[in-house]
Amino acid sequence: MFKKVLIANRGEIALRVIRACKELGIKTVAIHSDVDTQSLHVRTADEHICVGPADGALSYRNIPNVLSAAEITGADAIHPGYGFLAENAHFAEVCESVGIKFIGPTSENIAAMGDKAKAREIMIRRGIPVMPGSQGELRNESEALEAARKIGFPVIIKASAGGGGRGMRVVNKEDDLFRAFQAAQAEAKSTFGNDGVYLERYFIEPRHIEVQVLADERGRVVFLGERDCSIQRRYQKLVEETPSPAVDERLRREIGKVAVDAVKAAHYRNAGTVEFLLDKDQNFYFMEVNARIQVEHPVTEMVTGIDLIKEQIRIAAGLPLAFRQQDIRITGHSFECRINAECPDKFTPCPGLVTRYHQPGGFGVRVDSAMQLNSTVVPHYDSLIAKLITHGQNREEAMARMRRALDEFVIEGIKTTIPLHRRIFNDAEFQKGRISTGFLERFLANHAA
Amino acid sequence: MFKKVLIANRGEIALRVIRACKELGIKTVAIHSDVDTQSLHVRTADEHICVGPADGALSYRNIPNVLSAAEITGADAIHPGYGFLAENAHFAEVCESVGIKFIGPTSENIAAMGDKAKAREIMIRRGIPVMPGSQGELRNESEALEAARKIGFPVIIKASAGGGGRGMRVVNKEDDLFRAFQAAQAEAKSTFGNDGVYLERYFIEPRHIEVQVLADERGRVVFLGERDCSIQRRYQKLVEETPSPAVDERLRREIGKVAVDAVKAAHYRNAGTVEFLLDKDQNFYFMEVNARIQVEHPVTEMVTGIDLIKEQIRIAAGLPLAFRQQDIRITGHSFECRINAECPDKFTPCPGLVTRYHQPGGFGVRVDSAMQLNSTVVPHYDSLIAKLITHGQNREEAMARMRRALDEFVIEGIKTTIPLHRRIFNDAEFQKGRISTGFLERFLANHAA
Amino acid sequence: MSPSRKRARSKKTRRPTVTLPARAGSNGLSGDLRADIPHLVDLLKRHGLAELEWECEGFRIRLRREGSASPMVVAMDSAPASAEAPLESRTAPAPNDTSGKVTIASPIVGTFYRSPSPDADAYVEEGDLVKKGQVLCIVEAMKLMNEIESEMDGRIVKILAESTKPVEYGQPLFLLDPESAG
Amino acid sequence: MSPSRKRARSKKTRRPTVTLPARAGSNGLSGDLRADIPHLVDLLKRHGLAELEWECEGFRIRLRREGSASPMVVAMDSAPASAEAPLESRTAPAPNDTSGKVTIASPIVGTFYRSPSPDADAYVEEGDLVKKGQVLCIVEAMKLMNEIESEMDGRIVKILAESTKPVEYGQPLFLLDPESAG
Repeated sequence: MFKKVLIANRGEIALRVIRACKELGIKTVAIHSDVDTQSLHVRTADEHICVGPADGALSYRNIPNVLSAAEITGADAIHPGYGFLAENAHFAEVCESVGIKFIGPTSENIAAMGDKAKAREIMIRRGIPVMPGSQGELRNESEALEAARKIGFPVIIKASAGGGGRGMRVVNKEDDLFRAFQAAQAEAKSTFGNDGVYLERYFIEPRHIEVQVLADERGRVVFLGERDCSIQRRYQKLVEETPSPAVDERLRREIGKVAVDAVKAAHYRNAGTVEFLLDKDQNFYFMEVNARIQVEHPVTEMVTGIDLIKEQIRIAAGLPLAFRQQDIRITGHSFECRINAECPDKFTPCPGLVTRYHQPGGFGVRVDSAMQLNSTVVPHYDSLIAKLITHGQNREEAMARMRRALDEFVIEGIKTTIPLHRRIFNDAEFQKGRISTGFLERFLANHAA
Repeated sequence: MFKKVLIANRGEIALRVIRACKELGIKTVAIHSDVDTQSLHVRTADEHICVGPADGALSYRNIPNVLSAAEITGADAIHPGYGFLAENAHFAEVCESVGIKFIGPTSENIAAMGDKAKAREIMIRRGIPVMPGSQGELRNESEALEAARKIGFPVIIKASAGGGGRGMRVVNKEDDLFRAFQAAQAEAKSTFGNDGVYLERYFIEPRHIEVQVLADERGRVVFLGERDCSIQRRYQKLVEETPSPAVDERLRREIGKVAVDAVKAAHYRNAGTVEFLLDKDQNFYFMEVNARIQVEHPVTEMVTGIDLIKEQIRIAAGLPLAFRQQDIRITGHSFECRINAECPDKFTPCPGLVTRYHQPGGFGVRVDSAMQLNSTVVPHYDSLIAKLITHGQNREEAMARMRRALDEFVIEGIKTTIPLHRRIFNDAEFQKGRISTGFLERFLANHAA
Repeated sequence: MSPSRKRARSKKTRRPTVTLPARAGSNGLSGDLRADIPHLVDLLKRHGLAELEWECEGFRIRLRREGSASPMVVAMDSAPASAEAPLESRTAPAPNDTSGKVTIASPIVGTFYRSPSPDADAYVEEGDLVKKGQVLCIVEAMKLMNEIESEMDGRIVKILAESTKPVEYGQPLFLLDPESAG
Repeated sequence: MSPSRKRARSKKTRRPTVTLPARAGSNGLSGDLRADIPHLVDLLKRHGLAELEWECEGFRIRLRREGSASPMVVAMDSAPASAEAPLESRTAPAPNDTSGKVTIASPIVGTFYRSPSPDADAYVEEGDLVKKGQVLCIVEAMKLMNEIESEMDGRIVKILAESTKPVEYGQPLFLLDPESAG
């Protein structure tokens, strides 16, 4: 086992990793920028090293300084958390080359999974269902028609250079395809200066379902159930839960088997997440593999009892998985609310000094946060300041617990997303589990009206 | 289900009950004395009523004021917590007579279990093993000899009016009995003015094992595993855990069956705890039934996932138990540390203003506390200010978690038992599970030396 | 319970509380600050300070001594609204002008009645002169009518609770001016 | 990485930090009001002050003594005495007397060396005059020797880090007096 782990991150995930290390009896080194000197992750670690100024590119992402910090403190492994250097294949490679263990997938894994086209190819070769779409850009209307027929309507035409809904056209039937193709092409050209468009199957109200996997260095792979992360705003997850209200035992086994297959196809190591899109007819399509521990990993921990960070560390230390697929039991239901330092209506970041702070407690409530009284939320980094996680015997209990825990959470001095979470958890559709990736935008529009 | 519950208590247990009510959608009424106006339980409840001055006898134990508070707020049930009116049979009876449901056992249950001789008799009739002892007081040496021979040596002679070790004599063999009897009698007379003594079997290094039971109003009874509460100082529990390191699956079933039997013999209702003494040879003896929810109930919740306060409320509302014995599954291991506002060496209460406060968090950590920054620990009540509870996949993980959570807990301005807990959790014997009711006194003596 | 017991209970629970202006001012203090006052006074005296002012999260306290010989004056500013809210009396906030006046608070929890029965006259009206021992109202608790008597002579300046409404322990019922005892 | 890149890095990361007296100074207060009161009273008495007012994150305390002839009022900066304490350098605390002097801090994380090799002389000694651009030390990081140069002329007043020991980003290495540039 490692003697000393350097945590190349900050905030709640740095504290999360330090806690796991402490419980494993491993010494910890925190790194920090010069605005994070007083941060809880710095105070909680055994040692701490300032690695640069506020700008993350010059501190938390500064590979020479982070590696020097590991060297001068004698750390034998680095946990990257999520974000910053977590999915930087070059960093993982440099760690490997200087003999410091990178706690995560191999640099090859990161590189392969980071290249979405390559990852998609690997999965197609393995026979894993991927998002149906055209093979690259469409040169003309007839290519579009051919692709659309193959995929099946409705389809969506997207600009290759696009984003934010520009250059997109949903097409429900063949008759509308040509006009939509031309319009999308023209809009793409005028907006992005590039008329390249491609085509995908259009899903109405899909769910974002992801499967947590663990793979040890001997290639043994298990999955730990799924997470439903459909509550998103502009691809930013806000609420996650497990099990998904849309996934029954049969589907869980099926999608889990595919996830394990995907991971094996990629020769993937350590913890990872296989993301799927689930349509209304229970068809699921591979989207991507997240080659890191994720923000929402705690909900899986709550229902399995398995500490995913400890498993990451054990796997990286070369230990085989201590359990088999049949040993993993899903008990109860869990939710996570991401509490961001943001105005809850407009989602503008709201840094500042925390003038009052009190965490909720009691049965089935977990708080992962590096906040404390008189903490300053600095504007340089992610606005996630706390994760509020609840567990209950069933979805109703976990939900009721979240409502009362949200009521108990006191954070003053800055604005947070807590009021929005309260509204979501009081929403009748949400309570029934009728959620999709379109839920939040519609919910916000309704509430604004 | 009840519409509104009055919580006839304060501190962490009042907050615990309010949380359960909130999750069940039941309105809450907090009562408080005039020094508890700013307490968290008062702020968290839907309504609050001042019922008297600081002295608990005039406020929290003031039956007319507490019942009037229920009346004027329209509460249809009262949860007594533990302490105060929780085991007051008269109060339970008055509640019943005015049509306010007392959430707990019946007044007859409380009366019967409160009379230790009566409870013992009920158990003996049912064939439940009780603490071997003389039948009442011993009139002379020959009665003492007869009783001691029947029970078997070693025995302990105790003063009927005694306490605190005065008038006690441990006797290892027959030859020493007469002199010890006379000495104990003389000491009892001089100390308490009453020379009545009795005799019990003396156990070397026994464990305090208790079984949590739930009995619904239809008489269905289940048990939820045992708790090991051997870490005590002068009969005050300080650390509790479940499962007990001394209880294997066979013994668990056996002792559980006896506990269920005891509860059935007493026609007991609602939540209760059957306390046993477990000797080194795995023999167990009934001590008493605690007719209330107990301080240490959370460890049972952590390993079963069952919310005991909610079950109390459901049972009181006339609902049948929603699960059978075979549905109850013990998962992992849990510890509780009682954090008291006390000097950790001398155990003198340490009331005062809390000038810094930060709760530990993360996976497997639960805090039940009504403390917050700028809370004042008043000298009028119990010194228990927080319960720190951890859960892990096994004893080692739960213990490691407790160590790191104790390190994270920040309470300043008052002294607490946290430093003592740290030392206990670092003790090799404790870590091996080699504990008994004598552990703490010996531990303290060793550390003082 | 018998009527005789009722009377006994009524006697027993009849404990009108006199709230002095100094105590009324404690409305603006939280428990923690109150705990610190002795500490502050001690500091003032021990170090021979003339004045000590302390402000903390919405509270402000100023202790001032007039020379070494004159008695200590404790002046308290009424606190602004803060998270550490003062005791909320549910129906009647404490009046601001309490100088020299006395608050009669409920000694028990129950329902406040200004008259012995719905069609009877009120025991007292605002402006009435009352004598020590005179019944001012009834607080019903556990089906018992508890008569609350005045502890001193004076004039009822204000009735602070509403008839037929619940009152909690310590809730102000009447403001009485002993100076106007006539 | 090539030697030429090494030199470029050294240039690029050379950013000595100027530490102003205001930043280095600490008034010794913890921000914990209760703990600080005796300290404040002590200050008042020790310096024969008539009045002292301190405000910090919602706290404000004013102490005044009668009988002191001195009309002087000490105003304390409210900024530094907060939970957000100044940057803690791990091995070398900033010296007290820094007026007019400049701290040269490490621009990278690594190991500090005062000489180019174990048997070579140190680049500089305390008391030495140095020129802008002169190499003062090496910080080794990732097996690269990064030369740290002086940003200005002056005299090395103090060497703040120990040779062969690790230094973090921003850690003071030298105290330089530009006035003594000669």
